[in-house]
Amino acid sequence: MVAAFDFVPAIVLLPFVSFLIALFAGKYMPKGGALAGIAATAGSLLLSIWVAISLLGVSGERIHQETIYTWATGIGDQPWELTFGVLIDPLSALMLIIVTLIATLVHVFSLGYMNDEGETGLPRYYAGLGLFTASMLGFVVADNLLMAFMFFELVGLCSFLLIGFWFRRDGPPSAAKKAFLVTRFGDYFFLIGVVAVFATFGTAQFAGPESFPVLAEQAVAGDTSVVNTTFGLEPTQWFTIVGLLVLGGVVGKSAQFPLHTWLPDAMQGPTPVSALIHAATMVAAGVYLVARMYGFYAVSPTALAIIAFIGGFTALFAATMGVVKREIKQVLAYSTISQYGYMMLALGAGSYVAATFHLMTHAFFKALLFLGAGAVIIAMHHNENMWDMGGLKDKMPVTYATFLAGSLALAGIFPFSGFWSKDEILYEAFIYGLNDPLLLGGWVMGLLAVPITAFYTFRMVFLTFHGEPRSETARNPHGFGWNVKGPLSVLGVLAVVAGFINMVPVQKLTGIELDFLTQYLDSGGEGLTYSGYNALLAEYGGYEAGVVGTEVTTLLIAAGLSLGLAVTGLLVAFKLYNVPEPVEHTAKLGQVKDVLYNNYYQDEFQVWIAHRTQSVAAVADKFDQGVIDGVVNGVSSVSLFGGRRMRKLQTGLVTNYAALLTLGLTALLLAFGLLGGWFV
Amino acid sequence: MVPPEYYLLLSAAVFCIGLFGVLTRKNALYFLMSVELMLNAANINLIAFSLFWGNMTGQTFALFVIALAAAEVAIGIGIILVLYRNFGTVSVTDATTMRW
Amino acid sequence: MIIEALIAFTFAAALLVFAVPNKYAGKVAFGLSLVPVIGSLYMWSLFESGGNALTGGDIAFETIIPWVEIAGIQVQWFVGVDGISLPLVVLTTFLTSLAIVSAWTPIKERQSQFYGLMLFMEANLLGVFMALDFFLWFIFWEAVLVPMYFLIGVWGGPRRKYAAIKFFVYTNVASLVMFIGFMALVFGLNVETFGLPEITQALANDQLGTWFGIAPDTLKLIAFLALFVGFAVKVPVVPVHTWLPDAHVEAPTPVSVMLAGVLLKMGTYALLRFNFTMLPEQASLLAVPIAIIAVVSVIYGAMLALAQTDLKRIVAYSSVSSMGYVILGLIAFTEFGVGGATFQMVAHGLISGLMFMSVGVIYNATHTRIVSDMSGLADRMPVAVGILIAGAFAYMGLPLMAGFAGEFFIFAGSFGSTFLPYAPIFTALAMFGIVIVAGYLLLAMQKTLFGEYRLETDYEVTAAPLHDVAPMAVLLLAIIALGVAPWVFLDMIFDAVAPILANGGGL
Amino acid sequence: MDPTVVTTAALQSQLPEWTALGPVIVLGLTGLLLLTIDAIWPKRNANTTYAIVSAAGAIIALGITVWYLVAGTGQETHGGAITLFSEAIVVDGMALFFTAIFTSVAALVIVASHDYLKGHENSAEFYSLLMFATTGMALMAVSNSLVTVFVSLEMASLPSYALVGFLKKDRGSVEASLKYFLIGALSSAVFLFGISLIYAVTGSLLLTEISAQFADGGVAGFAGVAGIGVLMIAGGFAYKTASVPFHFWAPEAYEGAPAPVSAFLSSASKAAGFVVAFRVFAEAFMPLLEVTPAIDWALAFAVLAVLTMVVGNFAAATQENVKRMLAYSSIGHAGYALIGLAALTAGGPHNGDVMGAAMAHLLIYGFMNTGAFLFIAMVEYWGVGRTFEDYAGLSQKAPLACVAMAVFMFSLAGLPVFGGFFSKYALFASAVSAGFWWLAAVGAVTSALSLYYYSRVVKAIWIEEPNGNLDVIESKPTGLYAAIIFAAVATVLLLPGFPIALETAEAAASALFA
Repeated sequence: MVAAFDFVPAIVLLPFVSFLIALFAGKYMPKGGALAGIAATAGSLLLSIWVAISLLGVSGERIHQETIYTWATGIGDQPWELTFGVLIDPLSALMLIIVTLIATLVHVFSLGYMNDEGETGLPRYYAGLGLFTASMLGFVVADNLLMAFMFFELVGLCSFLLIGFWFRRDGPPSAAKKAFLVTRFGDYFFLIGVVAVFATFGTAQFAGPESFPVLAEQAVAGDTSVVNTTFGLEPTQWFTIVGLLVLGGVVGKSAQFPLHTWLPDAMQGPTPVSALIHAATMVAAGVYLVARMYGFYAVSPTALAIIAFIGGFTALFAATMGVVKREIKQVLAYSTISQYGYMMLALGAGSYVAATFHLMTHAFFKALLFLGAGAVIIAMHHNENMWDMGGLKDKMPVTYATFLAGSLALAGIFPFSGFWSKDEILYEAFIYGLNDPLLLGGWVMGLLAVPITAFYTFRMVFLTFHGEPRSETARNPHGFGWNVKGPLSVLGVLAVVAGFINMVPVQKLTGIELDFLTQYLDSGGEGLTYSGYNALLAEYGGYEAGVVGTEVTTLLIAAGLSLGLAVTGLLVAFKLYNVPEPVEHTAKLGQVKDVLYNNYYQDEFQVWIAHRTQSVAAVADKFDQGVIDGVVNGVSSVSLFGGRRMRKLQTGLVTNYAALLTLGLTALLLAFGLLGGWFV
Repeated sequence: MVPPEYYLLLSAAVFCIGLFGVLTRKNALYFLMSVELMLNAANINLIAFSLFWGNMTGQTFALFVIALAAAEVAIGIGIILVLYRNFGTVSVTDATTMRW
Repeated sequence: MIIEALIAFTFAAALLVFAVPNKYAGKVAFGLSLVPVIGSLYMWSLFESGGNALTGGDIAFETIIPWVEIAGIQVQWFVGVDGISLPLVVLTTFLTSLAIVSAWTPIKERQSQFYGLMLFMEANLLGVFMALDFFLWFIFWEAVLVPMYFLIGVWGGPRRKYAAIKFFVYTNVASLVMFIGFMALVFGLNVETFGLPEITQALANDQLGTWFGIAPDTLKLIAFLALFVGFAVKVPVVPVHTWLPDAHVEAPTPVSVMLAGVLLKMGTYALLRFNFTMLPEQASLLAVPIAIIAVVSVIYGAMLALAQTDLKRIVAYSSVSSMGYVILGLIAFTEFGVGGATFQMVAHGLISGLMFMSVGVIYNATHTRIVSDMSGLADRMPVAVGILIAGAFAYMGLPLMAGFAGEFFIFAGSFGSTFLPYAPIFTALAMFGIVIVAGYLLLAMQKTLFGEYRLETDYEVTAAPLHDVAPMAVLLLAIIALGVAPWVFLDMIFDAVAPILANGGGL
Repeated sequence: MDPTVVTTAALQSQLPEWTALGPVIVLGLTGLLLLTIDAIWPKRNANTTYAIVSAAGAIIALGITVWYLVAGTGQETHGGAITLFSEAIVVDGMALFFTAIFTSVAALVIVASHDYLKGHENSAEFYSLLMFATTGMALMAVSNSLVTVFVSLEMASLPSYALVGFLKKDRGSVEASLKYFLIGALSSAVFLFGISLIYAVTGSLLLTEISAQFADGGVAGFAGVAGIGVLMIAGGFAYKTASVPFHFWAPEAYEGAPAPVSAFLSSASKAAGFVVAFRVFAEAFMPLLEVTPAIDWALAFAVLAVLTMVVGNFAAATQENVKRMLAYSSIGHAGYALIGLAALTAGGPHNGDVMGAAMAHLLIYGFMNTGAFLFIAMVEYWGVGRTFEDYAGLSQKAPLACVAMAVFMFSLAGLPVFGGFFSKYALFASAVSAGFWWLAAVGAVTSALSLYYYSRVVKAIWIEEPNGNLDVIESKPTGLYAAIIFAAVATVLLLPGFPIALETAEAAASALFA
């Protein structure tokens, strides 16, 4: 029988093959290799769906783990095995579908965005997309931390290549460099974490009886013989440190504070790439990683609390910056940062399902919004300034409708998909936060971000589509074909309906089983299930759900609060910007405006650090040339000086020679005679 | 019989006189003569101790030395001659084209 | 006999190339250099790993012929390979061939002498990696310097004379220090030959006696320090690195390739063979200072690279940085640390070779290496620039390329080291190098390769010729192959490294 | 044993004892023959004839010497040293070893001089002086009495003075000759006075008797006289070997003399000084190291060795004139060879090793240093100039000779690639085993410095661009070329062939201490 799991490597390899085809044969192919990419990603999508369904099968495996390739093996009694393998469980299967789906749609959209716009260098573009997809898929199926890290880095490389696609301009290469460098800074900590995991556990497997989360649990439970902690730390303390180190990579890739600065700059890349980065690949990788090794974090509550706090803070912090942006993609960029903050909050709050859920819904509506923005940009002849737009809804109805669906989802308006997932996050954060102040802080910040999100989202919608056209191009927008509308429609539908797969509040209220996603995620193998994580959290993390009144009232309070705030934000935006001639209201913010425009001076701060580093480097260079090399040259100078002195002995006067000769002999005679006692 | 120490003192004195000449005289010929003195100081020793030890080795050697001294002077004079032709002087301190 | 055949053939090839007319020298030299490549691959195919040559393991292709007895100690022709030296032998032959091809464009005069010296150097390098008698090894070790001196001095840049003399005298003085240190050890040991296995095993059996009133432990310490200083110059590590940037900047491209690719590895190879195999206790005693040197080399070297404006200087200083990792791996004294360090020698050899070739190709086209003189080169030479970017990422430690494998093994090995106190701290500090390396390489790439095309020349810059790009592509393939399948070397390296670790008193 | 060796050994053992002096006799007769030819056929341009005759003489002498060495004449294996003329002459391994050095150097210098002397008057005198000087040196090697030592030393010196001043219209040559002669005369007076004092103390001039006298009666009561005598004799040797502070003549003499003569003096004459010093001190004065109060001449040589290594190498480092640099370098090398005396100890087990290493070094030094000076001779022949700048880019005109020069320079510096490294190493290593690690240390440090100035020459000829003065080079002198190449080949081959040289030398030296 042909099992779906046999084809898991093919899911990764198909886009990789399309990368090779586009790179080496792209210029000889129609559409610059796009068709190969579409075929490959679509093929991967089909395989992914097959794999995901196989997991549901009654008799089939619930989890599939297989070592495919041994990269390096140690020696000795318990050698380290550095391997590549696949781990398919509901989480990764879900992620595979998300990634391949978005990738396929992005490929199709690119036909409209890149090919039809007459871009050059298309083989390079499609090669980049293929490799990007392949790397992300490799990361998703990784069955150990090292493999995950390796594909994580490859994702970083691809983002560099694609963000810097328009390398002949000044902006994109700079943004690409920044993206790679900032995430590299996070990956530095991640790599320490990987190394520490190996040093501590001797393995980096995610799943199985010998996996490091299992060993960590055993160590925390008291069996410290299975791990080597460092500096004589208690296992819990050490695991917290390791967890935070790995978190460094997550913070970098998922653009969490303070390493979020690369993401807005990354808008310099082509818009379909932004969609891919934000919805399915690079940024999602960070959150996915935490979910993937959730069993490990579950035993270190301190790390979780920090994750939650960072997430909540980022959600609020990024949302405030999104309020004042002029470019449509900038707004979306900050919204991405903010939304991933929610996911981190969810993970920190112990609600693994909520995070995954939001990851999924966000993937759909954010891809939709970016592709929609891309369509607007095509229409606007690559002018991204919202103040030059206005009134586009009549000229491009499909775009408007889908964009609106996505916006409603983003703002968390009932019953769009974003509402369900965001609401679940806030609810979980709330109930667990009742017993944990740090978590509660995260919840408060997450809640505060809700109206702001709704506000900036609809500010964007109104400015772009409503009112009167504010420029010539907005009056006569550029047209586009099916390859743009198609993906928008698919995603538009998903943005509306995706939330229905996990209507936990409805279930709680009505008792009907509507938590399909929760059940699916709970169906994985041992140690990788939702309920398993909850047990760990309860046992080692002291996570205990609190209630206000009854469970139902708690639920209603939480949901009502978030929905109410979202609607408030929406209404404010409606009031201010849904007018024929909207004006900027930023002046009302006073001093705060400048701070927000300048992103809290975070970029300046990082540039300052970069410049200081360069100054230090310059000083080091001076030191090296002057002092260290100076000593080297000094030694030779001193020797040569000695040589010149020595030469002067030879005066050229033969009588001097005779005298020196006599003197030398006399000195020798006297020294030896007196010391040797010859004359006694 | 004269004690051997006296011969040693005499020869040492002659040697030192020769050495003094070598160190102070600039004229090449004086230099040569001074060296002759030093050689003869050695001869004094050789002959005196030949007597002291009662063998002929020293005396024979002294004859060899006298012959060699003559040969040395011969070649020395030759060199001083070409020195005079090239530098127009027989002073040993004038030829200093090479130094350091 | 295959080793003798390999070395003798390479010497003969060098002589032959000296006699070939300049016009054909490059091609002939390349053709001849393929024979050692095939020979080394043949050796690899026959090789069966069996422990470390020095600690009593099997020695493949072994030959011992007595030569001369000096001061009671026998000098021999004693050659052989084990899992540590074979990868380096393959690296040497492989890189020499590619370096010869990369010389076709830049070397325009006295070609036959140039290629002859390259092959002469190759022969001696092979000798360095395969000699197992200290004296023989030392002769090859020093003989490498002579062709290098000429290659830098004759075909180098404007300050080539200063650079050549500095390189030559500096490294020779270092060799002398090392030589004296080792001799002190040998004389104290009362061994009968200079065979490295015999010396190693005698040391392991505590045969060292008091020598000139110096107690054995003190003597070992002195020897360790002298050896370390001697090899540190060659590696080079901070603060004895200053000859390297000068030498690299002045050397022509193929010579830089050899210098960074193979010559620096002599230092780390020797550190492994001598300091860490023979004197593990002293290494343990000095672990912290050595680790500090390693970390400082990594960070300081990277900072210096950041401050440079000359592309070649950037790559040169980054070698200092990369070699710091190797030292860290060695001092970690774990299987992955030492094995990874050995692997990194090969990996860095390939990657730095690729980087120098890329910079050379750019220089061929632009006649400048100053970062601020150019921008947007990707527009004019897409293939060469593409490979350069790939090489730069390999240098930054991109996974599935050789550099990552080497660095990861080192980090993984050193983090949990019990041999080195505070190992996690040192490892974490050294690892910061991967951020700085990304910083300066990306910055340099952004300025030179991207943006609007700008270069003041009176001619049109066009894509690089095939024979410039081909060796780069081959190197890139090798880097990726090693990154994907590091086990091809790692298994034999581990096999040879394990006895060393066992020798370290079970540490 | 090799059958041919057996037969030649058998043949040699049937010869009468006086034939042991064969090399000396052949050399002396060749000199006389040259004078005779010149007297009978006083042709102005018979340069080639004289060169062939004298080269033949030197090579025959070399051949005989090597034959004797191989056959074992005067060596342990064949009945020990052969003594002649009431023990005033002794032929043993050491004598033959050094005679081989002298005759090889002489042969090389003669072949090279053929080109150098083209167009010179009085070439017969040149060759005969050279042959007589070589004869004197060969005699020094076999001297076993202070009388023969002094006479042969003078016999080697007097022709040398004339050879240095051979270019009698050249101010440099004349000045060099004058300085060489004056210092030489002074030194020989000091030397002779020392001999007379030893005679005063022991009543004998035969080395073996002096040794016996000291061993029996010690020096109690006349240590002062004996000590002064020993140090003065040491001074005489120091002059001959150009050791500090008796070296002052050397830079000028080597610089001013015709380059082939410089080659001859700095290689052969220096070696001659060493052979006689080795024999006198090892045979006659060994007991003085043990008597009370001690006359520690080994320490005195150690002081001289250190001074010589330091002064020679440091002064060489900053020279502008290549020939003068080489002159100083040859002083430095005298310092290394002095270790062969300085590291001797009374009854020390390593004495043979130490002295043997010094002998091996002098052999290799003979080739590499002669070759280097002959390269200078070739440059002088071309008239290119004398400074490092003048040498710039020579390799473009004469690549093969420049390869040879690079070999000489690196070998002199002690780079392991060539013979010079092994001999230096053997010297230092044996000094260390004899307990004199500090001598080896000074040697090692100064030889590190020497690399700097030797590589300057290589840099000049190979790396620098020619600055336009090389157009004067028209021809390639065959004889000079051949001599240089031969010396280079010998230098290279003495790396693999070093065991032969070292073992022979150590056997010869050990025989002295037996």
